[in-house]
Amino acid sequence: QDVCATGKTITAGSLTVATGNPAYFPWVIDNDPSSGKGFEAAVAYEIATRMGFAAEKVIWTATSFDQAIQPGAKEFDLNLQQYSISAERDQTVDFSAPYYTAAPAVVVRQPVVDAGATATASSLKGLKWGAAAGTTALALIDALIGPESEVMLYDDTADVTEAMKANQIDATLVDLPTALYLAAAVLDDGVVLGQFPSDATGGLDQFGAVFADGNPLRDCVNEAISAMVSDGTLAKIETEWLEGATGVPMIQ
Amino acid sequence: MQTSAAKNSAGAAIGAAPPGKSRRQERERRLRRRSVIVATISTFVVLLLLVVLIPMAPGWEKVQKAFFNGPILIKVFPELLQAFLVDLMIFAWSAPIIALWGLAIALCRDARGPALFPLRLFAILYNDVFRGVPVILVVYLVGFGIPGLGLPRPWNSPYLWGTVALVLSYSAYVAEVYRAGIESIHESQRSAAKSLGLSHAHTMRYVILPQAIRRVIPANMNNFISLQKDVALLSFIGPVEILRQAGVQKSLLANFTPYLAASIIFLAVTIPATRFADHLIARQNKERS
Amino acid sequence: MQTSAAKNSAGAAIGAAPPGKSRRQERERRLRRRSVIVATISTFVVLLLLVVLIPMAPGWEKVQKAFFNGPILIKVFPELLQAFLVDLMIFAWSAPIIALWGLAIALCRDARGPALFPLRLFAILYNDVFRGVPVILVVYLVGFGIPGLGLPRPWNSPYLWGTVALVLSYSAYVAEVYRAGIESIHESQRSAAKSLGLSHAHTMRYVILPQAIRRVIPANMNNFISLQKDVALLSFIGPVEILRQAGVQKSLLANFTPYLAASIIFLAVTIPATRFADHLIARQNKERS
Amino acid sequence: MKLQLHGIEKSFGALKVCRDISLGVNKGEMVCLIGASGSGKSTLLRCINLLEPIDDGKILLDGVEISDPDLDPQPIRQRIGLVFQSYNLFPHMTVLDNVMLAPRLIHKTSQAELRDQAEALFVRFGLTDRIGHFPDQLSGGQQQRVAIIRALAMKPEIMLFDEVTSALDPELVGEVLDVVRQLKSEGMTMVLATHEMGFAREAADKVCFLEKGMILEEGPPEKIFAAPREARTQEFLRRVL
Amino acid sequence: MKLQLHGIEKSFGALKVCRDISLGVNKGEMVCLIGASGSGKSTLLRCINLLEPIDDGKILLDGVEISDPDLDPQPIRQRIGLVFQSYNLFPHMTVLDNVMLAPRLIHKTSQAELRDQAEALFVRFGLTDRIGHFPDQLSGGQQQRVAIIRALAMKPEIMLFDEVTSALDPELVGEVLDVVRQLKSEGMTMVLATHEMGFAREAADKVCFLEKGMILEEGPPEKIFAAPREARTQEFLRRVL
Ligand SMILES: Nc1ncnc2c1ncn2[C@@H]1O[C@H](COP(=O)(O)OP(=O)(O)OP(=O)(O)O)[C@@H](O)[C@H]1O
Ligand SMILES: Nc1ncnc2c1ncn2[C@@H]1O[C@H](COP(=O)(O)OP(=O)(O)OP(=O)(O)O)[C@@H](O)[C@H]1O
Ligand SMILES: [Mg+2]
Ligand SMILES: [Mg+2]
Repeated sequence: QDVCATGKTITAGSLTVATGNPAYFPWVIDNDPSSGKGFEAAVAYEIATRMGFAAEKVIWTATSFDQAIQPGAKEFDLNLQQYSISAERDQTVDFSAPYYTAAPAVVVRQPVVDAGATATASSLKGLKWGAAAGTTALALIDALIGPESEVMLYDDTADVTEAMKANQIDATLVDLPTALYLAAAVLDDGVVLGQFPSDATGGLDQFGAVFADGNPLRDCVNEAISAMVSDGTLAKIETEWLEGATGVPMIQ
Repeated sequence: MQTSAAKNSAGAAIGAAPPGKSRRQERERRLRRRSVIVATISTFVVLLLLVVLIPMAPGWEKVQKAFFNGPILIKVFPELLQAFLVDLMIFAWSAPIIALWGLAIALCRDARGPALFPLRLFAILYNDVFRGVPVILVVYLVGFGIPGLGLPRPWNSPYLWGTVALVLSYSAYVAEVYRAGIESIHESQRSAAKSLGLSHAHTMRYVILPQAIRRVIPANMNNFISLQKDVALLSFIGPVEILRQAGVQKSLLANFTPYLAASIIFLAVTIPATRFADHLIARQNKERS
Repeated sequence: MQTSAAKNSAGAAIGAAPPGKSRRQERERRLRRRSVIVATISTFVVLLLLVVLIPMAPGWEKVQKAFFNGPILIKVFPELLQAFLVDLMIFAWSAPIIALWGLAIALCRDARGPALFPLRLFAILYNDVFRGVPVILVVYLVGFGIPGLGLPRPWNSPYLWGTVALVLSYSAYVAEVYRAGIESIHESQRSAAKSLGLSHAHTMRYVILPQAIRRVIPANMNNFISLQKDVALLSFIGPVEILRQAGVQKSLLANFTPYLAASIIFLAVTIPATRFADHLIARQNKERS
Repeated sequence: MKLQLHGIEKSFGALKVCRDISLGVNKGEMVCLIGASGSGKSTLLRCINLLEPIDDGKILLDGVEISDPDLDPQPIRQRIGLVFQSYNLFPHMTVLDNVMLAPRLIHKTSQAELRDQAEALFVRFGLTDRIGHFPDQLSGGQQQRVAIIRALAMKPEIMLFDEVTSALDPELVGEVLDVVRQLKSEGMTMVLATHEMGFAREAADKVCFLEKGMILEEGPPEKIFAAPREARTQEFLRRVL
Repeated sequence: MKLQLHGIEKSFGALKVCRDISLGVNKGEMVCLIGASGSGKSTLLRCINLLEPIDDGKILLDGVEISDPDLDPQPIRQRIGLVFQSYNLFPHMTVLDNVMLAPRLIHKTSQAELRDQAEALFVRFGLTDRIGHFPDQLSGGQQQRVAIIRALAMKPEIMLFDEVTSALDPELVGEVLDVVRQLKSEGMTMVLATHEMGFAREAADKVCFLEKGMILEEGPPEKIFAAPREARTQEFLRRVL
């Protein structure tokens, strides 16, 4: 075991990694992170290996989205759940260096497209929007789109898609890989209408692992991530698990 | 029982209280003064201890910053108040529907004659099911499930189906309260109406229901106070009412003061309402004994 | 009032019923048979209509697939049952704490003497606050907020603080029920105890409380049935109990049947409990009148 | 004969409350039922009013059987007035509405006419000034008089009284008994269950002593009170007089 | 003199219920309070037992003032027995526990001795076979006798009875009055509020007629019942006798 992580984990000798409950494709395949399949699962094992934890020393746990960003002591060492890094959150919890940069993308259902929705700012304004509360999506929707009607808020992405299926909302804003997954697998007739350029988001599109505030383990993880970036491992994992974003139009 | 007429005349015959204070009155004034002093002092001491001791506890500053953050309170209050209007609106249209539908269920439950047995059965099942399932589960099932079947807008609104969920759950409770009211009317009232030759329907309409409904007003008030609080559960299916708004603010500010602010807003409505209901119940209990 | 002793002796003196059926009995048998037939037929017809007509509605298949999906039901049931054990566990340790703490609050509320005024004030404020704020808000505030202050493990467990939240909310309701029970004991019982020279504490302990607690058992049962359902609210702060488990399954399967399964599990517990409470209440009302 | 009972039987579960009760009441006659608590007086009156179905036997009113279980009891009950020990006024209505409720719902006469008839009854029994009050604003004796007026408003052919003075303070008993006396002088047929032995002795045409659901002894009051035949009757009278 | 009342005043809000009541009761004497409902009989008894604080006046027991508001009323109440119209037994305890509760909590005597004393009382008043029953398994008369035993178990020096027979069926009145007679013959000092004029006339040493909170007339029963002085007394007696 690497000296860096020694004595800094909540269970000595093991690394406790949290993910969503449930954890979604393509971040984790089949809600089973211990298989190492899925982008975040693979990243987690790679980080663990680099910090000197054997695969069987990685303990998985599930937390809700809100739960992980509460202040206070944590039940996990690090939490990978597509958390966007933001200055406000950084006051309560600590973030690792970003392990992925995602463009925000708009997901709708086919009937909305049939009704004339297009990937233009003016068309998007008129749609009925929904998002998961407690994510950065609401801020992004307000900043990037400025919808005309009230934004509906839900506990998590599952409830957002449920509301889309119920036709209660037209569109939601999520990171591109999630968008592709929702459109392909969760919604019968989902369409990724468009994506925003990463530079338009004010830096709200970078995912980092979450730590309890002041957790010294962060530096070890950051070390591992920067090593993964520099030797191209991260890019390799990305191409293995995340689809290319080709064909999704840019929204101006 | 003493009639009020007799009481009044007795009071009038006696006239005003005697001039000067009796020994008892003197002593009572003394006692009262003393107890006011003791109560004030002891309350003051306890409060002082709280105010002095609590901030000395380790971590108090952290607690204060996270829960009792003045600037945040002031900042979020107007928005939360705005969101609370959504709660009030939903309550305003749900409550009368629940009152009527609950009464209908209660009457079904009381339906006589074998041909109406399915009605009775329905009412029994209805009450069992909707009193047995947590409101939040009904909200999810009805609020997401039914619109998910492909209803066109605006018929799939979460406001609509959230309301339906509340109505389904709460009318079961209200129906039980009505039924308890109907059963609490003494059999002798039915006997008296029957002995005059009134039909079952007339007895219900003119003799039993007017008394029963009046009698269960306090119990029903408690149901409606609960309803006012459970309106917040609709936030789980989309409407940005006060609970959701507080949650959003909490996430944004990473601070629990918005929840505290929401609690304060709820208390401003529920405390007077609960107090009033308690008062009605106490009066009723007194009358009964 | 007729004493049971007298009733028994009258009954015994009269002996067995006469042999053969009286005219009335004959007719009643006829009537009963007819109403059973009518009830059976009408129920049957209604059920038949439901079974035949509902599936003919457009979208029925969709509804069936989304809500009443047999294979999914069978698949998720064991996991949900497993998760329900968490609910039962939380309930099992919360309920006795609530019962005791609620009684303590009720007694504070009843404390006499000016020096105890702060205690009385505390009980009043406590009840007002925790009856006024939605349980879910208390769960969020206490369950997320307090651990968020930086308590070390295991003192930040959501089970611990979720339980505290439930205890805070429900003990206020339970305390009010106890208080109503104490007040429902007729003043004459206090008079009788006082006239024998008993002190206030003795009167409470030996005369009032034993009667009051027994009398409010049904009302308290209703509180505990609500508690059993509100345990599900702890899912919002982490514990994977039945509601969260159903939500997870719903997300994974994109189907509402897990919620239905959860409802069925709740009903299996709450219907018998509610029925029993209703039965106790009905018996009590009968005794009272 | 106005009212005839033939072999009335009535049980509550295993408890037999009326046992082979036969009794005739002539027009304008007043019959008093006396007996210990639980002897079945109230139950018998409720059976006559069809509030309780009888198990066996027959009840005839003007020679027509009214106890036939296939008959609709409503119109029959309208012909028989019943006044209860506990008044049983409807507390949510004024005294006048109490009296007018049943006539208004059942008789198709005009509102004004019904009101006149009701007011006439209030005048007759000296309660004119209480007409707009609610029952709990009246004394017990006044409430009981209103209950009698309410029964009379349906123009019954026979009146049944079930211990109408038992719930009253001793001082108020007289005013209610005066009403009963007045009805008797007007020729009303009446059956009374009562504990007021003095009144029974003075006013009744016939007294029946009930014991465990049976009429143990009946006859004119002079005979029953002066020379009771049965040992049980003697014992009862010794205790209560 | 055992008990002395001097100018007792008592109001409930604006309603004055006792007005300048003075009364003396000698040892072994039995005083009956009569008067219409609401005349203040119960309130006066409750005042003597210190259940209601008096507004003015003095109550002396064996010449010592017990109405001093600074005294602890508990030990004084133990010396005065009070029996209520509605028995007020504790329904959740057996009859024996009802009787033994107060002695057990207050007297420091041994458990066995207290039980013997209680059982002796049950024997004395013929209730031995009911000792393990609950109050609602007893008839009204039996319950009232238990209530009297419960008061006697505290070995009071004076007994107050508040219409102890009013809630009883006429047939059960006798057995309770017999108990009171027995107590009198044993020399107990007693004050009774009662509607049983026959009993008052026969057994009382002194009768007080209360009217609107005042003692309007008092004297030996022969005088009060045979030749009442006041018009109001005459009227009351005419009505209830
Ligand atoms: N609805 C009922 N169900 C069961 N038992 C009943 C019912 N009504 C009356 N009884 C019983 O029938 C018996 C006769 O009661 P009833 O009221 O007729 O007596 P009563 O002579 O009127 O007595 P009282 O003088 O107390 O009014 C009693 O033992 C009573 O308990
Ligand atoms: N606690 C109380 N608060 C207010 N008024 C009261 C209270 N107790 C009694 N009263 C009133 O005081 C008056 C006298 O009541 P009290 O019970 O002493 O009369 P009483 O002579 O015992 O009558 P009864 O024969 O009906 O028992 C009544 O008008 C009654 O309403
Ligand atoms: Mg009766
Ligand atoms: Mg009294």
